[in-house]
Amino acid sequence: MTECVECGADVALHDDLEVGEIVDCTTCGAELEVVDTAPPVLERAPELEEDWGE
Amino acid sequence: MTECVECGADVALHDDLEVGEIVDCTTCGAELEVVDTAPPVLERAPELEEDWGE
Amino acid sequence: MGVNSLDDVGTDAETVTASIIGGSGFTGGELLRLLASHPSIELVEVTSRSKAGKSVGSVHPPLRGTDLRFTEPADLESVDVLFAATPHGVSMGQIDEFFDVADTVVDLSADFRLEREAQYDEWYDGHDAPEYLEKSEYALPEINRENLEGADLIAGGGCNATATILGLYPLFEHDILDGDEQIVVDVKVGSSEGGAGGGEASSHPERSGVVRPYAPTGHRHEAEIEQFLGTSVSFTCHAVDMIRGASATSHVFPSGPVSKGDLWQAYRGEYEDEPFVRMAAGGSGVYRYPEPKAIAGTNMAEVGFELDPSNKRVVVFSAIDNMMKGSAGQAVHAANIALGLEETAGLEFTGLHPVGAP
Amino acid sequence: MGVNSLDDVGTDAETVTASIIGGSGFTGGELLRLLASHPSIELVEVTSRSKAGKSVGSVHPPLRGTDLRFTEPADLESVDVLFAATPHGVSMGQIDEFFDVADTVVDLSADFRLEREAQYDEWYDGHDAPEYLEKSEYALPEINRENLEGADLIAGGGCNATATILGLYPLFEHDILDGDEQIVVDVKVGSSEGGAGGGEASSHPERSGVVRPYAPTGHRHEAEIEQFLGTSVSFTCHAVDMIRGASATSHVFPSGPVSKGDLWQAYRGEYEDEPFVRMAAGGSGVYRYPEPKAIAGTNMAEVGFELDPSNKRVVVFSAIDNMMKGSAGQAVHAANIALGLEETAGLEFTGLHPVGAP
Amino acid sequence: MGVNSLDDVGTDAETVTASIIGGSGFTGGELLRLLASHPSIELVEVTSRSKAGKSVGSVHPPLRGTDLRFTEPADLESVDVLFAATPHGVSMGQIDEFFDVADTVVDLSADFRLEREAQYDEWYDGHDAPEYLEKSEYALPEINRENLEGADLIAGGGCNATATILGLYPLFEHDILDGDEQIVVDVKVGSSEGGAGGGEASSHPERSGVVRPYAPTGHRHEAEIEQFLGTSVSFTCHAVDMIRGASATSHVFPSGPVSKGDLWQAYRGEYEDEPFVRMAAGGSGVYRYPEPKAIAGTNMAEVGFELDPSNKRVVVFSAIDNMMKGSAGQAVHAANIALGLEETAGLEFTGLHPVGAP
Amino acid sequence: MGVNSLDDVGTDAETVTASIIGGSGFTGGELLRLLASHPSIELVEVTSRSKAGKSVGSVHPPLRGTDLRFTEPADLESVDVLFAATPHGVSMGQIDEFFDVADTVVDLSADFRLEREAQYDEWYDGHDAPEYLEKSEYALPEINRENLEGADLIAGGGCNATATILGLYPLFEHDILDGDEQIVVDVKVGSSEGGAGGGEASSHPERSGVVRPYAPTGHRHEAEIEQFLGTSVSFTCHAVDMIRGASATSHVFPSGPVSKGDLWQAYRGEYEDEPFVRMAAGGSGVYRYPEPKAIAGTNMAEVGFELDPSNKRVVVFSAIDNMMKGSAGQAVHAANIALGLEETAGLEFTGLHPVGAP
Ligand SMILES: NC(=O)c1ccc[n+]([C@@H]2O[C@H](COP(=O)([O-])OP(=O)(O)OC[C@H]3O[C@@H](n4cnc5c(N)ncnc54)[C@H](OP(=O)(O)O)[C@@H]3O)[C@@H](O)[C@H]2O)c1
Ligand SMILES: NC(=O)c1ccc[n+]([C@@H]2O[C@H](COP(=O)([O-])OP(=O)(O)OC[C@H]3O[C@@H](n4cnc5c(N)ncnc54)[C@H](OP(=O)(O)O)[C@@H]3O)[C@@H](O)[C@H]2O)c1
Ligand SMILES: NC(=O)c1ccc[n+]([C@@H]2O[C@H](COP(=O)([O-])OP(=O)(O)OC[C@H]3O[C@@H](n4cnc5c(N)ncnc54)[C@H](OP(=O)(O)O)[C@@H]3O)[C@@H](O)[C@H]2O)c1
Ligand SMILES: NC(=O)c1ccc[n+]([C@@H]2O[C@H](COP(=O)([O-])OP(=O)(O)OC[C@H]3O[C@@H](n4cnc5c(N)ncnc54)[C@H](OP(=O)(O)O)[C@@H]3O)[C@@H](O)[C@H]2O)c1
Ligand SMILES: [Zn+2]
Ligand SMILES: [Zn+2]
Repeated sequence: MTECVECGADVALHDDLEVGEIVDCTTCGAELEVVDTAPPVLERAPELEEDWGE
Repeated sequence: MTECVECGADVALHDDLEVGEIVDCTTCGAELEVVDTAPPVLERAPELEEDWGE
Repeated sequence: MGVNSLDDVGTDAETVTASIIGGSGFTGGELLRLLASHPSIELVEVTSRSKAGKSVGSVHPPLRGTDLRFTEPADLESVDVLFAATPHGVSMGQIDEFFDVADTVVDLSADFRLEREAQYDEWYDGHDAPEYLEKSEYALPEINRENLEGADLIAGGGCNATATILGLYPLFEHDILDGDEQIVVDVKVGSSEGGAGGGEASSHPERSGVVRPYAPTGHRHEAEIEQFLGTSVSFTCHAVDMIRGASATSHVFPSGPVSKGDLWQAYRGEYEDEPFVRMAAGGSGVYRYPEPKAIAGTNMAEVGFELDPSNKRVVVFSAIDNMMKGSAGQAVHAANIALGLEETAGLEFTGLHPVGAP
Repeated sequence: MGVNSLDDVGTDAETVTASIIGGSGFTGGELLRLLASHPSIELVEVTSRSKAGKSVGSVHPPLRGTDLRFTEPADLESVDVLFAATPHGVSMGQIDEFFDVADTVVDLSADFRLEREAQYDEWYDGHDAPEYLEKSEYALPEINRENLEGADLIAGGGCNATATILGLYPLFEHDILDGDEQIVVDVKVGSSEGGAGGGEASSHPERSGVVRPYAPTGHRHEAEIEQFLGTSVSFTCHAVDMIRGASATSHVFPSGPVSKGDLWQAYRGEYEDEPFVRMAAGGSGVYRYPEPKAIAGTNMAEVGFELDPSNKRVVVFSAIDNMMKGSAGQAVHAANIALGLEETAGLEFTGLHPVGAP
Repeated sequence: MGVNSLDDVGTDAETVTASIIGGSGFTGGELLRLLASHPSIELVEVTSRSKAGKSVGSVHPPLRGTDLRFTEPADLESVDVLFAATPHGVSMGQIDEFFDVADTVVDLSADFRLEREAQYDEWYDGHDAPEYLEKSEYALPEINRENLEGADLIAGGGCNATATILGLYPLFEHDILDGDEQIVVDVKVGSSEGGAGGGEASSHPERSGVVRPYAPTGHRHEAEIEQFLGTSVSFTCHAVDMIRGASATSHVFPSGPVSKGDLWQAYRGEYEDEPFVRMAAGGSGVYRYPEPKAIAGTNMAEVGFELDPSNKRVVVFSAIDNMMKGSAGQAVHAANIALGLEETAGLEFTGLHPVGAP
Repeated sequence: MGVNSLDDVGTDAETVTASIIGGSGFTGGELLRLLASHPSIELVEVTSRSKAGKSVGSVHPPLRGTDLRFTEPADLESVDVLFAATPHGVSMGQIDEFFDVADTVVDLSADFRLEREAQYDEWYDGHDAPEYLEKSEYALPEINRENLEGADLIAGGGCNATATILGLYPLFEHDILDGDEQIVVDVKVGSSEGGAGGGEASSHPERSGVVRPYAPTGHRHEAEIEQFLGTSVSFTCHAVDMIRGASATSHVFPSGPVSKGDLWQAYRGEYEDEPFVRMAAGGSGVYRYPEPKAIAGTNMAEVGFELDPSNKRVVVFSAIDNMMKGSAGQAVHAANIALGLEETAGLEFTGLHPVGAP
């Protein structure tokens, strides 16, 4: 279990995690990038600037 | 004015027509391919088989 | 404040005067909108018993800001043409009073659509003024234009009947059908067909998102359709989630072979010169066949078809706005013809894209 | 935080394990929802190539908070039963790999619905694995229950075909129709039938409020219907403004006289003991005939009829939720039977009232 | 024919018996649905004066096929718990009779939500049975769980109040707000909030597609909100085009600096262990913040927020299904607690995707 | 066949010629509709790169039957006025070419709305042609009429900004607000705001029935609002289930006492003589406050308010059709003024009742 950098909730991760993989936090939905695997370290993934169709 | 091969209505065409151009008939909507320009000859354009999302 | 088009209408010598009975209802509201901006008609009075004294904008919000107010039917002054948008049964009981008010009466109800009293006995609850039946003219110009000129009593067609007749008429005129064939007409309609009344079945929570069979058999519009096509049809109506619109899908089985060319000839032959009928039968893009969204708010009918060779079937699609081509627009169109005005006057709005459940 | 039903599923000895291919799509999402709370099935993996690594709740919001994540199809472990909810053509190309993963395969696409390769040549673009066609069983228990027990390859029915077959089947079984009659099937469907893909025609501004003929003739589901009813039908589909739901109105013309009693006998005879078919044919209140709102979100089919004596016609209405009885629910129902589980397990949700465009 | 879940409910020793007053209405129908499949509650009677004698399925179509019929309120037998889903004013006048029928009463109306008679004088038209006010417990477990255990009289919260309170409560509990700040609550609600009655404003043609201010100021739910948050709020409601759902957007301006981390701590602190509250505050995909579609048909509330540093504002979003978390579901949840049953019993449905105007 | 209004447009001496860039999009389609029936403007060309050669009716079905076809932007001939309805960023890169084609350019994008390059650095991604910023005039006549006369470069306002500014402007002009107050603007918008593009979030199944926070904070239209009102606003947008319409609810807290009389004076003072602003603030009936349905398809804005004395709050409602007053209609209105034409020319359509999700 690793903590989400956005909301602090535990993020369940699978075993064969790879660096660079993107997972989302199931609590807050934030997209997190795996920057290390042993132990797992997560960073906020770069956000796609969304066009809200303005 | 040229006749639509689908519905028989007159199709208004612009002057600088080119062979291979696709125009649609404003009466029936059929897509027509310009196969000759002097005088203009129109043929039914090959239809894209539509996936109706079945 | 506001584009008070109603107040701007001129009153020059050539103007025809008109009043509306039942202007607080849905089709009466459409008549109001159309006549208020009609170039040759001056709208004089609009009645509502329940809203008498209130401004028309309090009921029909797009007309907010105009000074016109509903009056009582009893207070109607003389005008050139009187439009009645009242429930079935009202006009037949008051037709003499209507003619006291105006020389030309256009009635949107079913009261004068059928030719014979016996039809009213069969399909409705009889008739109070059968002597008017043979004098009245069906309002649909595409099938009755010549008789509308100078007509005194005009009977607006039923909305579902209008959609159906416009779809099938060319097949009969061009001998693709002769009346002995099986004809299935499957209609989908919006909620404004029910009028402004309300009621549990038409409440928003119950009526939203439906595909609800209503009038699965025995719909009264069958009588009109039979009268004009000369054959009975197997007719079923479904309520769907839109406000305006009647869409008829007619499945027919011609006895002889039919090509697309034959069909185009029949439909173009009938409708090419019609200002308010448009074809849509295939083509490309999102909108390929007739559909209510494409004509919402307008007096246009869309008609189209597809051939099903493996079943020897022709499927005919026709779509109208029940509030326009299906009632108020058709009535104004017919009145224009009857009164010798420009046929398309007041009916030029071309419609919106995109538009939602119209 | 949240009722994490997915995490709560037990793993006792009797549990069957299952995985889903295509879990980011619409029918795959329904399978996910159903299997996650199925009392006897343990959901192991759910694939999506485009969303691999993401939590299932990021795509299907009601599942937010559950820890399950999409995996790649290539990483599938062995399970007891594999559900495929992929577009037409995928399963036929990978069926051997599917059987490497599981002994029982339930495919929701059209790939194994038809019996003969020739049908795929006629209606689709041929078949990659015709040797499986005779081994597969059509998933609709109401017409194929006995063959589903112990089946290895199950082909989920088409949604429009399911609605149509359920409506017409009793008329054939009880000799009210014999296959020589004209049959018109007029279908109205919701936007989830198109899958999660999107595209201009299914964008909200263009798709809202429509009554849009699509597949006016030549719809591929005709092949399935013909296969099971033994006769061709004149079939036309319309898109209407709802998300879930397929509603078929079948207009049939029996050659002999038919009474309401005959019809009730036929329908009650077929469906009285069926857990997922319900009759609605008249009655009172707002909901009198089958309609999608009444069964939205459930695995129930509603079937009903009306008699049109003047046209010697029977109108049959049938309504299903295309995502449930029309695909994922039917698949789970069939899997329950094939695997010897309780037939209705995981399918008990009774639906909501009121509910909007479901 | 049909999954008659109502008839299958067991009657073992541990079962609690329950009846419903007002079962033909919208929230009463939801109670009916929930209790009929509740594992530990046996539904005994459901009243409707206007539909007495009719089967419950004639009003609530998903229940078609069940044998239960509406009875008269006067005929209620003794049960363990009585649910009242009647309009405001009914329960306060009959509360003694209700307690004759059952030891535990759960009332969904506003009649017992406020603590003091003076509040009813200010916000409603006074109170008939003020002596019960201090005995009643507000049904929302997230803010009142401890007091619900063993409660005799439970007052279901208002739907808009529930959405608002759930959104703002953590900010007060975690001292991000202290009650002196400006709070704007802008609510969007579906048409089922108005109940089954109907009426012109809620007719389908008039109510479809609206963004209609109703109760622009002075909404009665302000009283409840103020009672539980200890501060008044600037509250405005809009009707929008959905059937189920209440969505509150609360705009607040904390006096001190606030980080996203602070907010997550506050919200996770309050709701992490709550079975029926789920967070949604950003993330990716189509559904990023709370919205009614994501929880339609379920007892789940979604709560989330966004920070607006340039305006020193926190925007809080909260979404519930007014028929569930906003009324019937909340009532069952509270009853489960009061009666010592499993807290989530009968409330496990996780919702649908995709789903339309729910 | 068809009322080919486009073909009928006269070409007398007084006519102004116009072309449209981006005519296959939503606002470009509206421009097309408006200009095609504009009494003093002759539409010459309409561009679309993706649909060049196709008839305009193949994209915009109400225009079916007209002979006009899309052309390539590169082929534009000289005209008097050029309308650009292209995505943000296109016009700023091609503005010199635009002025080669026409002396007057009306741009509907955000490219020339703001006054200073720094604003584009802050809110957008900078600007390619900052030298034009001080020459351009904001198209909203209610706040900028005098500067529009003879203007060469006109920048159409943002739809949400237009709704907000129209609602709040009178409060600033009449010193009810001075810019130091908290202002919360809660906006609800239809799906046509997103343009014709499509995409998963705007697919019908995902977009129907939503109340979906989008742009919860930091919406780019804040820049325009701040520029014209001289104060920042707390702005949040929600997608709701309609196609056309932007409805802004502004919650403001004047520092001094305000009466309804003061408010009426402020609003009537500003808007009494405006042809395209209408007040709605209370009254009776179904439609009491501004709402999009009341003005759908028209260039009218509705503005109204309610007083909340207990919270010292004024709630302001404003509603426009984003495709008309919020873009194409506003652009034509401004062009009419700039070119010295009748101000309301081409914009007289009064709207429909009833109408669905417009
Ligand atoms: N809705 C459609 O799509 C459609 C299409 C084709 C034809 N029609 C026909 O058009 C007619 C009107 O339909 P609608 O949908 O507009 O109905 P509606 O909305 O119910 O309106 C009926 C109008 O008639 C008035 N009215 C009722 N009884 C009256 C009486 N005894 N004397 C005078 N006025 C009376 C009502 O106002 P007060 O009660 O306030 O006086 C109201 O203004 C019907 O005959 C209908 O069959 C309707
Ligand atoms: N929608 C209905 O109402 C309905 C009813 C009856 C039957 N069906 C049938 O059910 C099937 C699924 O329909 P749907 O509506 O759920 O479609 P959908 O929403 O488009 O979903 C398709 C799913 O398949 C996956 N997928 C696509 N190509 C794949 C491949 N080559 N290998 C592995 N996975 C692949 C997609 O995910 P990734 O691309 O991320 O892997 C996605 O999860 C279709 O065959 C359809 O005809 C649908
Ligand atoms: N709708 C919501 O979203 C919502 C949310 C929270 C709270 N509530 C509250 O829940 C209550 C019910 O709301 P609703 O929307 O379900 O209303 P509804 O649909 O109008 O139903 C009211 C029910 O009460 C019955 N009833 C009315 N007067 C009665 C009386 N004097 N004695 C006995 N039964 C009577 C009615 O049936 P008969 O007339 O046939 O007996 C009907 O079954 C209201 O107090 C409402 O404020 C509603
Ligand atoms: N939708 C609204 O409610 C609204 C309101 C106010 C302002 N606006 C603004 O109005 C503008 C248009 O919006 P919309 O909603 O109409 O967008 P849209 O539906 O996406 O249409 C964009 C149009 O521009 C054309 N186009 C795109 N890139 C182009 C390029 N590089 N050169 C020439 N033509 C190009 C497209 O056609 P081809 O790609 O085929 O050439 C299409 O016709 C935007 O700037 C938007 O912000 C929109
Ligand atoms: Zn997180
Ligand atoms: Zn043609």
